[in-house]
Amino acid sequence: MVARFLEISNLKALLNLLRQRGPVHGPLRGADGVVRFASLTRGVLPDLSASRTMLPPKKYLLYPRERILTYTDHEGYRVPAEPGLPLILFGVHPCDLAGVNYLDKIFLGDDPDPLYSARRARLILVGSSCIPDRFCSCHASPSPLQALSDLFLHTVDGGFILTSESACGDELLARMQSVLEECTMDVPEDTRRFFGSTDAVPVIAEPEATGPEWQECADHCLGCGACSVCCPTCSCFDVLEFGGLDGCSAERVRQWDNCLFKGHAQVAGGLSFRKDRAERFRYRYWHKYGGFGPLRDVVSCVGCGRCRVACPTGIDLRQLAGQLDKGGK
Amino acid sequence: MSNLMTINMLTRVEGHGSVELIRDNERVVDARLNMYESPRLFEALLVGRRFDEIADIACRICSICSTVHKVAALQAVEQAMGVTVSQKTTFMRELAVQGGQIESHALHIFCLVLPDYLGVNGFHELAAHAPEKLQVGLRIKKLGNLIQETVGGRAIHPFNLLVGGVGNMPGADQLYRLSEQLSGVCDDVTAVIEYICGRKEILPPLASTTGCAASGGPPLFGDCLITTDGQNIPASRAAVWLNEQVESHTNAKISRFDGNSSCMVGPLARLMVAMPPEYARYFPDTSIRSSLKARAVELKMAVERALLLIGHLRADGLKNEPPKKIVISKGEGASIVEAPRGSLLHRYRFDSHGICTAANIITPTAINQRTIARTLLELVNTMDGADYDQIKSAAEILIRCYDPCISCAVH
Amino acid sequence: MNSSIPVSAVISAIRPLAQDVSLYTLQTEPGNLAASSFLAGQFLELSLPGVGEIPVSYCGYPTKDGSIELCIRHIGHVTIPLKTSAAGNVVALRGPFGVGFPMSAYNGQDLVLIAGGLGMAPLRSLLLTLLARRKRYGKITVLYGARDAESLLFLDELLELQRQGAIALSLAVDRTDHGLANVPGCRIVLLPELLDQLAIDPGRTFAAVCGPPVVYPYLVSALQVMALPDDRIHLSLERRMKCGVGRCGHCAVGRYLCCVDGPVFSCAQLAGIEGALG
Amino acid sequence: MRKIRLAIAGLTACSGCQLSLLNCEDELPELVERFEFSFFPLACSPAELTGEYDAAMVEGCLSMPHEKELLLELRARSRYLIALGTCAVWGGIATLRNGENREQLRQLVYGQNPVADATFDPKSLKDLVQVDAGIVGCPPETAELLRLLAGLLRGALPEAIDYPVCTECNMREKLCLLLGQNKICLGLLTSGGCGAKCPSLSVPCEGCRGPALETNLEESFDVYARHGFDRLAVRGRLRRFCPEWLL
Ligand SMILES: Cc1cc2nc3c(=O)[nH]c(=O)nc-3n(C[C@H](O)[C@H](O)[C@H](O)COP(=O)(O)OP(=O)(O)OC[C@H]3O[C@@H](n4cnc5c(N)ncnc54)[C@H](O)[C@@H]3O)c2cc1C
Ligand code: SF4
Ligand code: SF4
Ligand code: SF4
Repeated sequence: MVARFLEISNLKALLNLLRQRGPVHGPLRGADGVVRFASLTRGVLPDLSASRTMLPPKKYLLYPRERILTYTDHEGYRVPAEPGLPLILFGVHPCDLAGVNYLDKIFLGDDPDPLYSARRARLILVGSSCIPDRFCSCHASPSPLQALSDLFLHTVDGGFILTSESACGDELLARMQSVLEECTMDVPEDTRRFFGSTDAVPVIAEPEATGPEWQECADHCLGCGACSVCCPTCSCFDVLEFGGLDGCSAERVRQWDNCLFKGHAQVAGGLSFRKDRAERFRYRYWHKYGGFGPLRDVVSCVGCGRCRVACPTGIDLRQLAGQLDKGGK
Repeated sequence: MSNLMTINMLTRVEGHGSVELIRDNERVVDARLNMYESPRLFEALLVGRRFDEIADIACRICSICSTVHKVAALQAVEQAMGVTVSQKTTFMRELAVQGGQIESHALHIFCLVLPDYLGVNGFHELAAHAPEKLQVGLRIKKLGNLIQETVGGRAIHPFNLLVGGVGNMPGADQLYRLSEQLSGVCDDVTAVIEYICGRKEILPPLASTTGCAASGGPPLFGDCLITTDGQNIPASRAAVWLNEQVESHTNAKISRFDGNSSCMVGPLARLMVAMPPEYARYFPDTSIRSSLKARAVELKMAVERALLLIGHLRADGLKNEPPKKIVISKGEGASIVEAPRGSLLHRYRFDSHGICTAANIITPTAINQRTIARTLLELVNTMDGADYDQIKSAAEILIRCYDPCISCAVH
Repeated sequence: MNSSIPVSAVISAIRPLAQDVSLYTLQTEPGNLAASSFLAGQFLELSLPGVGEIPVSYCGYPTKDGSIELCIRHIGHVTIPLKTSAAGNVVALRGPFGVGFPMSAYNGQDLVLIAGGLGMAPLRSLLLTLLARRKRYGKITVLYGARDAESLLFLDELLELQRQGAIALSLAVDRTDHGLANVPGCRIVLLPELLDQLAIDPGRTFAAVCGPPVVYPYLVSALQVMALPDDRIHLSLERRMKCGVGRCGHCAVGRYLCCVDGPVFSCAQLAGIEGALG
Repeated sequence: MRKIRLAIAGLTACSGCQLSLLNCEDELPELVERFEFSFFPLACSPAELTGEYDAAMVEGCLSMPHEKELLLELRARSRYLIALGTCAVWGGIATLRNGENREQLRQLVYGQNPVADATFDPKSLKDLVQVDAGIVGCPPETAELLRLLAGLLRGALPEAIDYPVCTECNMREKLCLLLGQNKICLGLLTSGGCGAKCPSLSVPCEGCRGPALETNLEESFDVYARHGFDRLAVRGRLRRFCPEWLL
């Protein structure tokens, strides 16, 4: 692992060098106080002290609503062209890196999703260390997911230690020699470089079929969808098809979905496999802490704390997990 | 022969209306415009609502005129609360109203009336018959909508216009694009005037009517009504002057003015009240058949005004500013804005909690009813020997000259 | 082929089977894998361009000429517009997806196929597969129930097979308006009651079940009463699906995903999963 | 391709849904090629009901006897009856004071004169006829309208939207006006599909698309209460577009 030191005053210069590779996006606080990943244009510095952005990096890989196929009578279904520009995402916290790792497991592999894989291939991830706040549970996550990045910034006094984590990272470091110094310090342990520490509590309770906890959560849930929209690993989607007015073309769109919505498990004729909200709530819990199908046993909650912050009624899945755990013992 | 001739379900006008012509032997002695649209009772719906809900509700009176309803309501509410809005807000509102003017006039000229001139039944046939004309019209219309969207958030029932200010200012890029596009249609709107003024008239000239329009503010705005016969009525007295009465054959109240006089509002009236010299030559005849010309002229004026306003807004800076704080107080306010079809009055009273206790809305089409009926009568009496279809067609064409908005009239 | 991109196919024939159910024959390129290499119980994603995409079970037997049989009920957003399509119209498909019936386990065994309503579609595919190598298997019994006699799909085919002695057949309907004269042996009973008259050797029998979710609990308990072990009961489940490849997140059953771990599951797999059987 | 025969009618309403169609300026020429605007009094003459229609698209609510007649007639003649906009689907703004004494309201406007006395409390279309599909919004989104029409070309109807405005607001990464600014935003309870049009410009959602497919009204009241709006205030707002909110 190559490590270099970046003086804080050189951050701007470093971003300029990065920009030679492509547009750089990072956390920015808007006038409304909301922190979002957004374009870091020349001279703009990212807000590296913010606890979390409103939406996670998934917005760059799976758009909230996007065209996944086009159709013409002539050509049949086609995947729309995806521009090949690289995008550098700067200042990504370890939990979010792990979130991307989870999405990779779903959308890459032997039979990759065309749009996701095209975007993922051009995404350069620059991680950064952070200090968890009271909503975070990254340090206690038993997830086997990894916080993989190309470069990683460890905040230290007076600047950052940059480590390269991939071949792409090596290349970037080489390019940025002019603003970096040899690193004499050790890479600090306590900068939460790695998501999921070893002292995590791996026991996640099996959700009992019934139980007051579920009903209580369900009673509070407004079904507003905020929790899954902001979740770095929620990737349920709905698919819609819209015909063109010409009668011979069409587009297929996928959009983020949420397992707490009534329609999520509803089939033709109105039959629903998860009619009441408590059932849906259990489903959400299962997905976060149990996993389905090929990703069974992969805890997908990366502990970023977003759903807790976003929920208008303060529902806390992590707390629920704790309660169930106690109940189970 | 029956003494009653009915034209059911008027087409290519907004809302539901019919006409009754009452004959005595060969002469038609009375013409009635029957606005059988169902009243939503807006003036009653508004009573009991908070001051900050009034404009959101009132704009639903009519979609084509929703922007002016919104602005008129906001101004009346603000007057009642004693708030003055910023220059920026005023520009935004004015721009939105001009956008509405462009949209409405383009819709009227190209989709609703041009078919009459070209002998077809509507835009659907225009598409085959005169596609280039329809295209031009739709492009201008779209631009009117784009203005309303940019300022108001959407083309119909704008939500970005609030009591005391605006929600979000448009971006510089949005305004730039707007002004580019507006500049792009300047030639088109000039050509529209030439085209419309060059058409052969379908209707005979009818007696001209006293015109009435708002005055005392920027174009389409004002604090009083003035008439071509020299009257000047301040907004606070306008309702009394307009003197709305209920008549049994129509669900829209009818302005009776004083006694039996009538007055016309709308594009032609506006030009008669204040004719820009460069357009005077188009109006040797100010009878109602010239109203289409007046709309064409106003279309151009609106485009020019919108460009100017965008310039002001850009010069003023587009930083968001919070709406003016409202100190709720008991009060009363009235406001007049020129809607595409003429003067529109909104008038409200609020109690000390800011709850509306009385609402009065007087719309241009309601004001025009007597004039419409009078000219209808005059028209059909010039048509000796005409059959039902001819009369029906001529009557519809005449009514379209007023571009009635029956939802507004009945509300 | 990327499983995300539907390939075009042409509807070559449409045969009405019952009210609102039709058999569609689709023609793809000869050798197309979606037509030639699937297992009974698997499904494909059928697209009606401009309208949408739905999961549909294979109803026929794999072919080399690229033809595919699907049995479709017209009930919703996609399937109703499909009703107005005609031979020659273009559709598109992706697949095959999911896990089919475990054919190798069936070697040398007796089979009881239990279908309710449209559940006949995948079971017909299974039946055709069994019949293609009839000698490998022992007794094949088909129990089939539907709303009324008019809704029994593929009745002629089934009666003919019964006549030939290839299968034993029992039929049940919920009600009848037109009598049951044309349907020899059909009774007005509930589907699970057909099991009452059946004798099986639980040690060498597999049951393959497909039907509306409501009947599953009854069928399964009836089979369990007959001492058939859970791992010898196979069920095809239906869930909302939007992708077919384990991504869209809609079709979970317990911790399985119906589209990749199923739709065919053994009862043993489903034991203890709340709501799995509807 | 055979043209799709349409009947487009307005009942008690502001014509906004019909105008939304005319606001599809870019698409109108193409629409004319695919659809026969057989009955569309707002924009096409003459206004005569003839033959059968592939679809009748009806704007507005019912509040007069003659509207009932027209609606029944359209239903009888059409394969699909589509409710256009919030008034048609839910009742809309005109229902604001349903349940109160209508005669008193009428007198407030018209005095003792017998004008318009045949009207009744406005109702949504489904109160009288079977409605095959609807699109909501006051006004509806033109994009949704165009999709509806494109669907009709293929015999398809739009799928119901199951998410609220909040979901879309969050997707657009906007500051929550209720939680963040204590504004009375109805996004929580309102059917999505508008792209959180209003909140995304910092204007609270007024609920113009009517209730979301599933809501948690009781809990929502609590949330509003925590941000300074009592039940009465919220109900007053909810009432604006849908009388059924108060059931
Ligand atoms: C593995 C599997 C095999 C199936 N095999 C057949 C078959 O052979 N023949 C047949 O007629 N039907 C079959 N179905 C059911 C068929 O998929 C639904 O009837 C169909 O999706 C209804 O779509 P719709 O758009 O017409 O209805 P809508 O009610 O409008 O459905 C809207 C959307 O919901 C989803 N959906 C609705 N119902 C179902 C459902 N039951 N299962 C999965 N997704 C659903 C679809 O994505 C659909 O596009 C099968 C379903 C599954 C899961
Ligand atoms: S199932 Fe629920 S928890 Fe899982 S990804 Fe989908 S929305 Fe998120
Ligand atoms: S602003 Fe409104 S729509 Fe957006 S999240 Fe908050 S309550 Fe929901
Ligand atoms: S945000 Fe609310 S009020 Fe605005 S368009 Fe959407 S549903 Fe209507």
